[in-house]
Amino acid sequence: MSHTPTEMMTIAASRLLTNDDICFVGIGAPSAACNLARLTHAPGITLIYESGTLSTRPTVLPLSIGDGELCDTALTTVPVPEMFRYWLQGGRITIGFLGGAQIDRFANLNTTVVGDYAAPKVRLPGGGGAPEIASNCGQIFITMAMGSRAFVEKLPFITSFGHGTGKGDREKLGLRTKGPTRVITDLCVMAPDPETAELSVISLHPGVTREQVQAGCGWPLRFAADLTETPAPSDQELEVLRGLHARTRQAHGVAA
Amino acid sequence: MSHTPTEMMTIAASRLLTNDDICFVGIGAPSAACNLARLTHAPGITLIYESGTLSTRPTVLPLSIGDGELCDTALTTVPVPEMFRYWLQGGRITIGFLGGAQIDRFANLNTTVVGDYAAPKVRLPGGGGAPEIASNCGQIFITMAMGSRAFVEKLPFITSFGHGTGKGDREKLGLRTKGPTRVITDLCVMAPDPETAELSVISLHPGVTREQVQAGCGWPLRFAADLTETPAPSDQELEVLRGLHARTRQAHGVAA
Amino acid sequence: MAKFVSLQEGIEEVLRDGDSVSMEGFTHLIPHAAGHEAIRQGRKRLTLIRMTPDLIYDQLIGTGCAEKLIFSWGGNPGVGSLHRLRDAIENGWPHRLEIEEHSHAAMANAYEAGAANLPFAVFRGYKGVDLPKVNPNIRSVTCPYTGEVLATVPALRPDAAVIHALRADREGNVLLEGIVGVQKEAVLAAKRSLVTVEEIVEDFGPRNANAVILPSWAVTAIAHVPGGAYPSYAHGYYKRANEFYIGWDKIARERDSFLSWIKANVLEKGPDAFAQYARPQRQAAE
Amino acid sequence: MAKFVSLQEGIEEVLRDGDSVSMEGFTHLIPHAAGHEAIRQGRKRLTLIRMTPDLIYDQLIGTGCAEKLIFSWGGNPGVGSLHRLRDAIENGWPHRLEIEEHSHAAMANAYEAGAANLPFAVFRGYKGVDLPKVNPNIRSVTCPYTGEVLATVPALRPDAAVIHALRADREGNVLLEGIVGVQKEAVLAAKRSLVTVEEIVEDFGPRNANAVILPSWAVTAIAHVPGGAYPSYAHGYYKRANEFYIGWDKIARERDSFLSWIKANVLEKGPDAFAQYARPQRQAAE
Repeated sequence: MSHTPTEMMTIAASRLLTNDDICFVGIGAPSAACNLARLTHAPGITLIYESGTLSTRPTVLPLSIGDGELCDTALTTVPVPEMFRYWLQGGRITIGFLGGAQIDRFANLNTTVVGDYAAPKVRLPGGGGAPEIASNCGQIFITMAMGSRAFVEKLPFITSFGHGTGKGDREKLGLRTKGPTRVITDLCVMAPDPETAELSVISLHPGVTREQVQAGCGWPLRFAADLTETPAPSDQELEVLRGLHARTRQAHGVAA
Repeated sequence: MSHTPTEMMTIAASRLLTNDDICFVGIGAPSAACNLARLTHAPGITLIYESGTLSTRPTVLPLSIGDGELCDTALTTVPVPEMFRYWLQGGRITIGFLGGAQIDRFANLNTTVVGDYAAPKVRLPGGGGAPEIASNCGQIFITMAMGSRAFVEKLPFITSFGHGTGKGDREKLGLRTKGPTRVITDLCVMAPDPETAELSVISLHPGVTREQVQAGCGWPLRFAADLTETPAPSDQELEVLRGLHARTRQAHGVAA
Repeated sequence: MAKFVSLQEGIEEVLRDGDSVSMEGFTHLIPHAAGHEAIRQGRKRLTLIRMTPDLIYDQLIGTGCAEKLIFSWGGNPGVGSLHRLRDAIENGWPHRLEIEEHSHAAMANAYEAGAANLPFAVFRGYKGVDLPKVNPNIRSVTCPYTGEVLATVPALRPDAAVIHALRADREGNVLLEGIVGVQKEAVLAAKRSLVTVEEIVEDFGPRNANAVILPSWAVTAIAHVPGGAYPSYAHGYYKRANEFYIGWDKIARERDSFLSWIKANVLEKGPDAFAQYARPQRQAAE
Repeated sequence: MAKFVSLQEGIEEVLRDGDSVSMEGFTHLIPHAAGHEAIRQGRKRLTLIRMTPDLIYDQLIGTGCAEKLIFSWGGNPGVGSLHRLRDAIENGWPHRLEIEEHSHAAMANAYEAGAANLPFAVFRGYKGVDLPKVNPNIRSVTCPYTGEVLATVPALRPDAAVIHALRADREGNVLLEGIVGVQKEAVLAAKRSLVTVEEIVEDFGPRNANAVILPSWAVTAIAHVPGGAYPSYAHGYYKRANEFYIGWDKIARERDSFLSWIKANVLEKGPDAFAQYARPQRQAAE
């Protein structure tokens, strides 16, 4: 079966998740990846949404972070202050899954403004849960489609801290969590270099060239010495993902 | 109907409560007084026990602060941290009802130790909820049977703050609540003097003399200029109180 | 004790010009009908507080009710931008909007501190990010035991809280269930509160011993507004109108289409307009 | 994920000599069977943490398991003294007991802070009282906004938490209901946790959307011990044995009668001894 770059991105992200993970899930691509993992190789994975739903098992993807479906299929639902205090800050989440409008080479994210904060060119929605997801989860996976306005040389605003200006910055701030360990895009998968913490491409999706990846990135990209090709989506992965999207469209009555 | 001094104490205390009060209730005499009020002149009174039971309406008196009866008849039951944070510290309680092992002339209470703290003669249970009940409720009622070992010249330990060393001490600590406004005993009712905050007797229970009250108190007692006699228990008050105690004995299978 | 009022009376009593107000609801139970009533009554100079200003605040901002916004995520969930919010921030239309921006963790902790009658909240947050550079209310304290420095935010203590809940009983106690968000904290943190409800029942009947209930004595006023959360939803009553959220993007994108919509759907309507979205719980359970 | 163990295995795995341990339960759901197992296994040098040390800690202290007690109210509720606790403090029997004393508000806040992974808790308390003079862990911070000085206590982060709950499901999720006390906070604040339960069920079935549940991944081990809270109680299962609490006063008053009771009822018995007090929920509802 053929597949779209977005499907490849979601599937590559889903493969990183295991049965033992406790995931704090953002809406959109992260939610699709986490639920795909749950419906394929990681049925025991625990999904948490910031609306307070613990161990939730939605049959369709939520349009918002607080859809009724998330509550109806949850083990239980807690108040939002408890979610942020006991569960996220409590250090019980192994993986935080984030998207973003912009990312830099050290996997810092911007979802706040383009331009000057006081007089923005584009006002984005803001941080929401992301700043503390980025600092309090065991590690962070980021999914974003590539493009030179998204993968930028310098962020106008740091909404969520990744690796700062390089290796050791997290430790200097007293952070004991790993921060971003993978960035899964529609073209490739990146990981911070063990020496510098700068993102480098570790696998190219099938048919994607180094040049295409570089064209979607605003800084000169590094490629890992042992660069591999991302395994193509299996038929089962694609079928389950498409089924999930079809159920979602039907449930919401819209293209979600 | 004749009555015992303890019955008079409970009934005199119950009369101070109104339909509009939100009471934080301690076990023992406070609990009897609050429930008597609820079953007589103040059916709309709101009772709260520190175990987390909000707006509870027990049909028998609890033996402990967390009896199942309190939960079964409550509007709802909240976790103990929430009880102390949102409800008590939140400033929503109009009346805190305390007992104590020892009291001084400024209505400070000791329930911690007799003798030296590090090598006590008698180790009492300790403060429990009392220190913050005393500071966070709108006003405090205290019920205690008199006796010269209970009403003492100087406390070995201040467990709960009343009026400190006199008028103005609460304000100096930044406390905006009234503190103890009534002490209801088996012989009389006391209130802090408006000028000095020292307790003075404002009414004697029927048949009780000034000398009897002084004999039960370790400091030279003041009597209010307009000293009155506490109205004797009505038949209805006594019947309801005795009925409550009878149901309680039957339910617990013991003299509670 | 809470008193029962009409929605119009409730907004008149609880929400005044110049107030700070939290209309909370985390996706679920957003008090849309009450927001419309505030617009109809022409409230001015409000400080709007909300973790996730969504359509309801887009509407209040676009109609000029707001002078300041305290928030942590301002978007149309799953759809995109809030165009009226952006137009106010980017272009000052209909007038300049002051903003105080936080993270979700900060806002949730600030409500919790407000409910607990504390002047500030302490939490592990804001490490390495830029928000503290543009928000002077983000400060720190040092742990008196470990020496660790932790972030602080001022407690939220709004003048008014406005929420939507499932049911009230005849005594004025209020029941919430499902995604309960920060609504209980918002009500307890506020000086005054208005709760709109789907149903008023004689009593709540058998229930979980730990049901999420606001006692009557913690609430100022209650108004019966069936469907009052639409296009948000009420657990067990009706579902989120996702198509409305998606459609809002087009309505709000232009000032004219926004104002026409407000005229037709808010100014020329009353609270009863929401009743068509309500479904009694028995039917909803089918 | 929580694993299912026998009570003996659970105490062996979760509770070690020298540990700090919270056996919590606020009148309701006190883990008596687990306390007995700790005595049988002869745990030593424990730091016992509990808001209301009652019979269970009187027994652990009297049998010499404890080196320190952190608490806020040490009595037999509605009855009087805990004689073994008093004998340890007043006379050093069976050996000296160090104490760290707080108020309930302080302990509740300290558990809450522990569950929230904070190093300390801030609250309005301890004004004008003597406890801060004898407890150096009671300190203060200054609000960075108002300048107000507030009390602090260190967060409680016990090595182990041991609680009793109503039910676990096959996945190891744990359900609490009724007076839930500080048990959830104690488990979340602790490094390791053991939960004894009345029943293990296939799944919890229909329930309130906001039921108090500890997910399997937040619990270390679960042991099925019906009746394990006796003489405390389990909401919907069996009632508090008030007569036992009253009778304990006489048993614990003298060292000899206490030791005889421990020998006959703890050392020579096993977890099964509690089963006689258990009633399945259906019967209890009659």
